[in-house]
Amino acid sequence: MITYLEAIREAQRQALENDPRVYIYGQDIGAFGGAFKATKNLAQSFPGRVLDSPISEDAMVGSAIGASLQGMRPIVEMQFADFSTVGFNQIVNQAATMFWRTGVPCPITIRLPSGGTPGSGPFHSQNLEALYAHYPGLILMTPATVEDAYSMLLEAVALDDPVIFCEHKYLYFHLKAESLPSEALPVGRARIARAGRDATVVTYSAMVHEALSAAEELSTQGWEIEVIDLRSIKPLDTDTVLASVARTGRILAVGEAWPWGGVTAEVLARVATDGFNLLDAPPMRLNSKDTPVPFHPNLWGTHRPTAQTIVSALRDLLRL
Amino acid sequence: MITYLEAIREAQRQALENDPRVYIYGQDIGAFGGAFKATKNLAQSFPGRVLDSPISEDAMVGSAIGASLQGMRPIVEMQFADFSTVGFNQIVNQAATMFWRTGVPCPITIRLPSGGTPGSGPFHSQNLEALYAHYPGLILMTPATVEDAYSMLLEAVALDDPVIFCEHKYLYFHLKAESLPSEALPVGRARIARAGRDATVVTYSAMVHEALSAAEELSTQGWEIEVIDLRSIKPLDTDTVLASVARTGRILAVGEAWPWGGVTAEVLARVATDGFNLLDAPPMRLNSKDTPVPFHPNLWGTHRPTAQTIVSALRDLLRL
Amino acid sequence: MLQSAEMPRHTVKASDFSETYRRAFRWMLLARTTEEKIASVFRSGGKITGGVFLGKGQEAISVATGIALRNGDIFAPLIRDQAGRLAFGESLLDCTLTYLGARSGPMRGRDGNVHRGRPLEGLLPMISHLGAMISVVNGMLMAHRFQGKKNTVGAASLGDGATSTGAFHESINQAAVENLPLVLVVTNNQYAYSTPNDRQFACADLVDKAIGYGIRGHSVDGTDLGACLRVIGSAVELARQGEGPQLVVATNLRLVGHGEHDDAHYIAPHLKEMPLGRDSLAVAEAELLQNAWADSETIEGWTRDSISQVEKAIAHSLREPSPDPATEDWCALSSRHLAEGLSSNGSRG
Amino acid sequence: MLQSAEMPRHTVKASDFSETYRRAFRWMLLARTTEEKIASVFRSGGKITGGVFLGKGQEAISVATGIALRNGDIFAPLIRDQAGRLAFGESLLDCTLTYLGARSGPMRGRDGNVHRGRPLEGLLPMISHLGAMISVVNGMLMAHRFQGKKNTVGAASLGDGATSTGAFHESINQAAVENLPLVLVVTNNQYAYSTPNDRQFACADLVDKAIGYGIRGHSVDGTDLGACLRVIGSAVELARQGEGPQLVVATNLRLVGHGEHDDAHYIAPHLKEMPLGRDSLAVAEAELLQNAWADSETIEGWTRDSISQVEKAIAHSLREPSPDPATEDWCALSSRHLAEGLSSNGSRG
Ligand SMILES: Cc1ncc(C[n+]2csc(CCOP(=O)(O)OP(=O)(O)O)c2C)c(N)n1
Ligand SMILES: Cc1ncc(C[n+]2csc(CCOP(=O)(O)OP(=O)(O)O)c2C)c(N)n1
Ligand SMILES: [Mg+2]
Ligand SMILES: [Mg+2]
Repeated sequence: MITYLEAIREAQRQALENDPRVYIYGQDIGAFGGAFKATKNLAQSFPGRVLDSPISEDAMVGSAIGASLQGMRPIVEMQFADFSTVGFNQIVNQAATMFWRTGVPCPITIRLPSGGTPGSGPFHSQNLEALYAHYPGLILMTPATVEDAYSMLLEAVALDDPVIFCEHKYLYFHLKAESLPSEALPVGRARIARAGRDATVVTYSAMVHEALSAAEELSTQGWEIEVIDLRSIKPLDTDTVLASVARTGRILAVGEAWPWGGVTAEVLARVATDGFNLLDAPPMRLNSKDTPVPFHPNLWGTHRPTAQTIVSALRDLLRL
Repeated sequence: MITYLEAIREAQRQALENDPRVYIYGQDIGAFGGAFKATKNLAQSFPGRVLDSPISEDAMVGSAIGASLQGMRPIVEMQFADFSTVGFNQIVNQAATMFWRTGVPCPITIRLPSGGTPGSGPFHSQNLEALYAHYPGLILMTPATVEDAYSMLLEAVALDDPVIFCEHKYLYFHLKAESLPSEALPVGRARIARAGRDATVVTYSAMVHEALSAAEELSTQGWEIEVIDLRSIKPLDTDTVLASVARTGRILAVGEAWPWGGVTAEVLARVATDGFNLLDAPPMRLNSKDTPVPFHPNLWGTHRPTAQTIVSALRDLLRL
Repeated sequence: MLQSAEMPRHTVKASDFSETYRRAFRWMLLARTTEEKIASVFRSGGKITGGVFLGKGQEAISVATGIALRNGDIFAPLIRDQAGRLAFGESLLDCTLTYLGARSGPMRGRDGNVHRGRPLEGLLPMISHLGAMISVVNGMLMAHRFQGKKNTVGAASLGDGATSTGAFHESINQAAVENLPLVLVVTNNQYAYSTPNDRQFACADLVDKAIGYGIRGHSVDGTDLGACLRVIGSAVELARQGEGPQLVVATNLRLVGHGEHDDAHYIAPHLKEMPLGRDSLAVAEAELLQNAWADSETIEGWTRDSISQVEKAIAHSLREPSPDPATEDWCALSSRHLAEGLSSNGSRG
Repeated sequence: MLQSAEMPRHTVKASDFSETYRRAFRWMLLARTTEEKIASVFRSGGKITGGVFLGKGQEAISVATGIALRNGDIFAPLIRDQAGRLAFGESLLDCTLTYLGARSGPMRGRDGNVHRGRPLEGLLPMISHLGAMISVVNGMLMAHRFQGKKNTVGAASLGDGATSTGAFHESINQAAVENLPLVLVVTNNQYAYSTPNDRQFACADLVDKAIGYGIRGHSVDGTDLGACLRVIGSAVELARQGEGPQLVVATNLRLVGHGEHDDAHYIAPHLKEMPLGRDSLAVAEAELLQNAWADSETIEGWTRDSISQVEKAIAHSLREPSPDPATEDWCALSSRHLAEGLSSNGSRG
């Protein structure tokens, strides 16, 4: 069995092994192996290619951009996604605009340990995919499975564009697979995580598993819910979403991020504009509450969507 | 006649005059009066209360937060909205979370000279309202008129919460009014900028004027387009939007920002979820292109929506 | 409790150094006792979620900061400042209620552990982003200046690692330009999480940074309480007298893991043998005895007293109710009428 | 053109100082002539949109940076580096095509004026956010190290104002920790836009910052070409030999507005009378004559040559087509198949 976190480590090991242009840069990722151990033993196996950085997110990203212009393939680990706000400018203004301005690609991968876990609080739980997706020039990967964590990270490194890789901390240890895949869907293609008939849930990252539990529960009552795992939220696979809605006529978009804007708004806007006539009922969305992510597990459990709130939203949707 | 820019200056003068807690902080805003002259003569009239800052956006915002906790009402001027990315962390993680964490309000106003003008290029043209609106704890004002620039800025300073005030540079000198208002709609209420019958355009800031021109043109052909100026995009006045859609049955959301996410996605998602049955046709949206904002006027004019592209989108919408 | 009874908050500086030393020592003792208890509750499982970050070894520099401040001053502690918090006037209950996630704590379960604070009482609740609190202190001091409040001081704590942040630089420069009474206390405990100094900075001594900002720098042995009291005391005094920002760099060693999840195996053994590797609490106790400022019986009494205070605070806190999501106010704005989606239970913006 | 013919790019350092001085002077002259022409085209209206930011007075320090670099080195110029760009090897046409918004320029109308560059040739296209280019240079130097490329140097320009940015701090510290061959040339021209030094920093001299990073600092009179050539030359040499980052601080005065829209009325008159207020081009010309390194006839010839080059470049650029939105590729990704909305003409994401 291999965990989501181990898959990320394994992808990095592969990348280092197969491509001499790859190096990893981040706080405490060298001998220590990273705050979550995503780079455990990699510094030892690849001397000089897994480098501890100072606590300087802006310079971390800036230097990765420079190295990429000179032909390297840096992976930057943010200790937590939340700290990328201090490296924000380099990501959105330097990396994201480089190819368009100069014609020279900027192949960097920025790993963001994202999302909430109990007791992590407002500054170690954030889901920032919508921020980065808003900017032109970035690719946003949001793997929900062990297999995708592995294969998408390898693809992120191989791509010529800057990739924001949102890996979910809640899945690090919980989620396990038998083995790592040798094939994968191409980036930009969503996955039907569960086929259904009565309604479509479109989601990504950790919420895929909440949606699957919800679908499981409803199936005991005769409802067949289709669950779509977007895999990457930019590009966002509108075609797969629309094809599903064509089958089910109903859609609920679920995201762990805050309610204003974000993935659920983008999904519903696309479905409403391009798939209006496929809808048998008003589309719905479910996000976290519009407050910072709370520290206390009691509050945290209510702040984000869960299988239960998804079930209840789906009941509403099916009733409409 | 008074311009949009003069209205902003006048509001700041009023705020300084009426409230000893107000001060203004930003680069070159003192004796020099600011890059756009939004604070011209204010340092002279209010000695010691209009302070030049070092080129330190993070510390500018951080210090304003601190001062607000001690009872002041700081206004921070970013020289361009684009540079707020370097003060991003203090805005979204310190200011936006303060009240929720501590119960102590954080009344700061951050002025973002926003939006494109010809020749300003990728780093002096950005519309960042969607970024800030995604975070809980912030109020996002996007005035489209001289009157709103004035009255909403005064309200921003009076409010107990952090306000991101997106003033549009394209309107600074072009837009004029006879006089300043003594009354205004409350914050959070949208305005029907032009009443109509056949379709609703929902927009904000400089795009309101493009939409009005488009409506003007279509009215010569017998179409009556309702134009809604959101005024603030968070809170976003869904009620006014839905009431309009109830009348027209058709909606086009227009924004100058990038296409992934943003105001148009949020507006359409709300209309689709809460106003689905009001719609006679699929909703539509129009944004800028998904690239950085180009420098050359030829490109710039095509990158953002204009009266012409709005007209053509509306023709499509009316045909549906 | 000792805090309110025997040791009034923000006592005016005792003319008698030994008296100050004793007071400081007692806060250190209380801090250590508190943190040991917190750690043991954490290890026993189930009661404390989230990280537990301790200040073991850093009590001397921390308490010296807290004790040098007085009513009306500002303090922005970081993760290793239990001693300084107590000396500044934070109640022990604020600490235990927050760690235990009680609804009645100052953060009401919304944030936890070291993130607590009370801004209206001058105690800032840290956000996690390192370096971000300093400019907030600057702004509070600017407000004091606008308001004609004189002779206040703001102190901010920082680690060696946090000196690499852009926020550190912008805010110390801002304080220098505005000539603010900021005392920035950098504790160089040789590591930032697992990262040693030589991967963090390249100057010979962090205090060398002061000259580049045109401010005064002070060095101090962070394991020596007496030195900390004197150096921080005079830095605070200089700031109070209008001499502008003061940078204090204390040298010591982190005697625990970065957090309680970390066994700190990476700490170079030779550092533990060096003078900087001493435990400031043990050093202070020895000093007390040697100078006959306290005898061992007195110290034992203080220890018993600390334990009893901590036990009481923990017991009280354990009985307090947790936050209840159903009655929680999910509103991030003070202007409630402008908040979105309050009634819709998260189902839209 | 002079650039390719008489002055090969990245000429190996002339052993003869007077020869280097002459070369440098000619680049300065060409830069000044270019900028004067750009300004006049701008003032005549209609041809140049956006800001025009000139380097008048800063040619000496800028050219000294460009000329000290050689093939394989990196240069990150800022807004006042026309002279350094030319000396580094940027063609005059890259400048004029960009200012005139030609489709055939390196930025293809997507960005303008001083934002041009060619990263594959080591010339970085600046983004506006001050301080942001330094760490990019660091990364390019780290790449050289990974790739075993030896003895390359990266230079970045900065103003006094930009030293207040967090990006400056993080990147100079990063270069120090990695011991990178970075030469950071800070031109203290007394103002950042309208903001004088005393509202920007409080240290006696910006070069004092070097010690706080553990790197070498150098001061130079930015109005004296000879001094600039020597000081930058030796800083670059030190970096090349593995001595780590070098901070050079040049002192001068901005002799124009911040941009051509700015009359710079705020510049304190007494500064103009001080030695730092001298025009480095005039000083260099006087020096050439005094040392008999060139006579006035030769200089006149150079001037005529500069004018003719500039006229040609402008004339050529004016004839070049503007970008055409219809044929423009609205795709921000190099991986086209992953771009969204390419066919939908902006009507959705
Ligand atoms: C901007 C930012 N980046 C990364 C982190 C993650 N982080 C938390 S504590 C820490 C180490 C801090 O080291 P130091 O400043 O020396 O303080 P110490 O823990 O030694 O007291 C790191 C990297 C953070 N909190 N903020
Ligand atoms: C982060 C950031 N904030 C603000 C600006 C706006 N701005 C552009 S140039 C400038 C002044 C720069 O002064 P200095 O660094 O001294 O360079 P100089 O113009 O004197 O050469 C300012 C404030 C910017 N470009 N970047
Ligand atoms: Mg440390
Ligand atoms: Mg300057």
